[in-house]
Amino acid sequence: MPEFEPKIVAFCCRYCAYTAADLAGSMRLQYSPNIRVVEMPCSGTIEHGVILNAFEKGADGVYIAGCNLGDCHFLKGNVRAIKRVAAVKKVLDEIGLGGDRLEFFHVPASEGTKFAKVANDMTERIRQLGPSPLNKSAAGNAKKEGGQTA
Amino acid sequence: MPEFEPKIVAFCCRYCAYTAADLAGSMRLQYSPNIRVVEMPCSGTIEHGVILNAFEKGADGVYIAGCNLGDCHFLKGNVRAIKRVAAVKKVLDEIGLGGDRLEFFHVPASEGTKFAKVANDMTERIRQLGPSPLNKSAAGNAKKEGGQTA
Amino acid sequence: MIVAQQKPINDIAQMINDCKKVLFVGCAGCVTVCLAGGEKETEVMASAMRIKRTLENNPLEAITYTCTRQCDPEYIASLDNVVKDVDAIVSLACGVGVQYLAERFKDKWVVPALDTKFIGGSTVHGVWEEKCGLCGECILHRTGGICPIIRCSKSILNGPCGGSQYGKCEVNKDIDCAWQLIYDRMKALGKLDKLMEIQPPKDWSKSRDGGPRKAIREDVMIDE
Amino acid sequence: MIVAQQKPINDIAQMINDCKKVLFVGCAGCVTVCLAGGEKETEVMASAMRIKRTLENNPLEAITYTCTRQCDPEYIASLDNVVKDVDAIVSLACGVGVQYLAERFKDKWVVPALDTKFIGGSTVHGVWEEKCGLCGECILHRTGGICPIIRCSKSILNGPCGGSQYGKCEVNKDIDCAWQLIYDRMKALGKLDKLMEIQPPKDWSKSRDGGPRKAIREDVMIDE
Repeated sequence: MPEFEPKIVAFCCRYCAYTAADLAGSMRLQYSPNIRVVEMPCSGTIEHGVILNAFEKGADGVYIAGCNLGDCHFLKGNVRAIKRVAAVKKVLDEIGLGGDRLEFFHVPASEGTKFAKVANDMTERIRQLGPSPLNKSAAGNAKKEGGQTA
Repeated sequence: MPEFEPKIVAFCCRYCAYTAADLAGSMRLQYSPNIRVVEMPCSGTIEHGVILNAFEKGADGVYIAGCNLGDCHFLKGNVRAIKRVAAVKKVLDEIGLGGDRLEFFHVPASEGTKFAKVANDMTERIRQLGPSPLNKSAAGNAKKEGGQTA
Repeated sequence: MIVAQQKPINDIAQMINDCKKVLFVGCAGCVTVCLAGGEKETEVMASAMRIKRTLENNPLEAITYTCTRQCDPEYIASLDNVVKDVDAIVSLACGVGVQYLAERFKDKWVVPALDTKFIGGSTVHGVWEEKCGLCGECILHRTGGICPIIRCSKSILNGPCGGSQYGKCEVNKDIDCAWQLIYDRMKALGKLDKLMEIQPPKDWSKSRDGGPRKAIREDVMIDE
Repeated sequence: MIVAQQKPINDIAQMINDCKKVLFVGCAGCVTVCLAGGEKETEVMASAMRIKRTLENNPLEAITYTCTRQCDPEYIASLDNVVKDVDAIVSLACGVGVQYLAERFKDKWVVPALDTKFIGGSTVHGVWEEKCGLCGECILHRTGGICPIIRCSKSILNGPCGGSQYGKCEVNKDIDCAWQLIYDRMKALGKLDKLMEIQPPKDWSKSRDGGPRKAIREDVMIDE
């Protein structure tokens, strides 16, 4: 049986993490192919419902990547994102999916290496946690759509 | 000093009183020239604020003329008008202008005579009551714009 | 919605008797729906007050403005330029709105035009009934969607009491016995067994017993 | 506005544990403004509930709808076609809305998702404070626009009491003493003399003491 390849959605602020992803590419850095990047105008635009929706649609893990504290282009968008992530983690714990499958990371635009490290770390964390229990019944399907094309 | 000629606004439902006014004309009936007729789509469209506004703008008396009970083109518009008139009469009493200066009349479309009688009766009533106390200070002006051109 | 009713017009008039220019502020929220303090009612009140004061040889300049809501700072901010030269502000909002105006316009005399009565809704046009007691811990899932806290005159949790006769409350024959309604509904739903669970005394500290209450949602607060 | 907060998600889950299809109904009124039961919160709750039930091998079909207001019959009428095959309705409105749904859909199990707490407004985004006690006879014109009925923990009419220290209430250091606020404001307005009038006992029969309340406006009633 092949190793489990988690499917991870990464919501990335265009002013930092998304730019860092470009930089990681220019730097020819290798990183986990399990993540799907969604460009956001600011990490602060993430909403509780969007995160839950990603899990409902098959994500094994989700993370939001935003600017360092004090660096937000919209002043406090990243602060808001951190608070929302904390609230959704609590919901995920309560409903039994587990808050560990969700995280917030600071990834400045200039740190291609940090972008790659975060992608690898989160992939490793979710691999340890195993497939989302929501995907277990439909494991075949989940695999088919899985990580390699990310 | 000439006799006081009251200025009276008559809000008339087009399905009854307004038509009755036409009929009164065809019948060559004479009636008080003190009233100014405002055509309404239904007596039920009258609003508290419009009545008070008429008094603020110089009316010595106001009446609303609608269909007989059960004959309203919109089923209960006249019932609503009657209730609103009662409410505004109470306000007029409370603020010292006097609810007597406001009335509701049933004037069916076929009764040109009743239209004329209501106009005459209301004019007589307001003449007895005297000018609206709001017009006293500006009695000259009120006269100048007064009844004859109605 | 919050249901309020206008105070007698002479009571309001007395509050602003020595003012020459007064701003009447309506609210487009709950009190518009319950016909007590919306745009129309605000215009009517200003008009009535002007007439009254003219008749008393004490003319009043009455201006009006209706806010989207008076219970949010951003909606009363638009009054900043309107209030400058008024001697008083009459709020046609619920008690919350009056206090928001008083807090923002600290140098103005702010008075209420309404009596705020209860939260509920309309049954027929022109009639509103109290439906929720703001007890802080809703039990409607135990009582078939009928609240005994506010709709039972005694607020009892294990009813009905001995004052329930022919479905009516002993307090007033116009009041349905809430526990009769609860029983009937639970029976119709086949859930009478749920009523056999005795409810322990309610924790009133979640209601008003611990002083004025706050609600906090840290995950949406903007400042740390 | 009416301020409410969500019940713990597991408490709501338990109310609908044996239901296969559930309608979650949001309200676009007060509870949208206080972020407890608007369209977004309704979607989040439905989503969380579906996930939870899938994990428990007891899948739930959760559908959503958000009414303009749940406290008016005309706005819940649009649910008539939506409720037909659901086993339960979860209302994310205040207690009023829950009861309107229960009354209209008599054969459905209707449960509350929120605890309805108080009427008030926000001070900063994410924080709401109680401001009005719905006492039925507003006295804000006597107290400088600050309500002692709900903002003084003792609801006293001639304050402050001996528990007021450094402007704070003895109940909790986070609670401002309402009477200190009243005194400061009346002083700033030059109206301290008004506070010298002793207020007699309040007529609580206009509050909740006579059972559930009604408000009637005969001049706007449609039927005689």
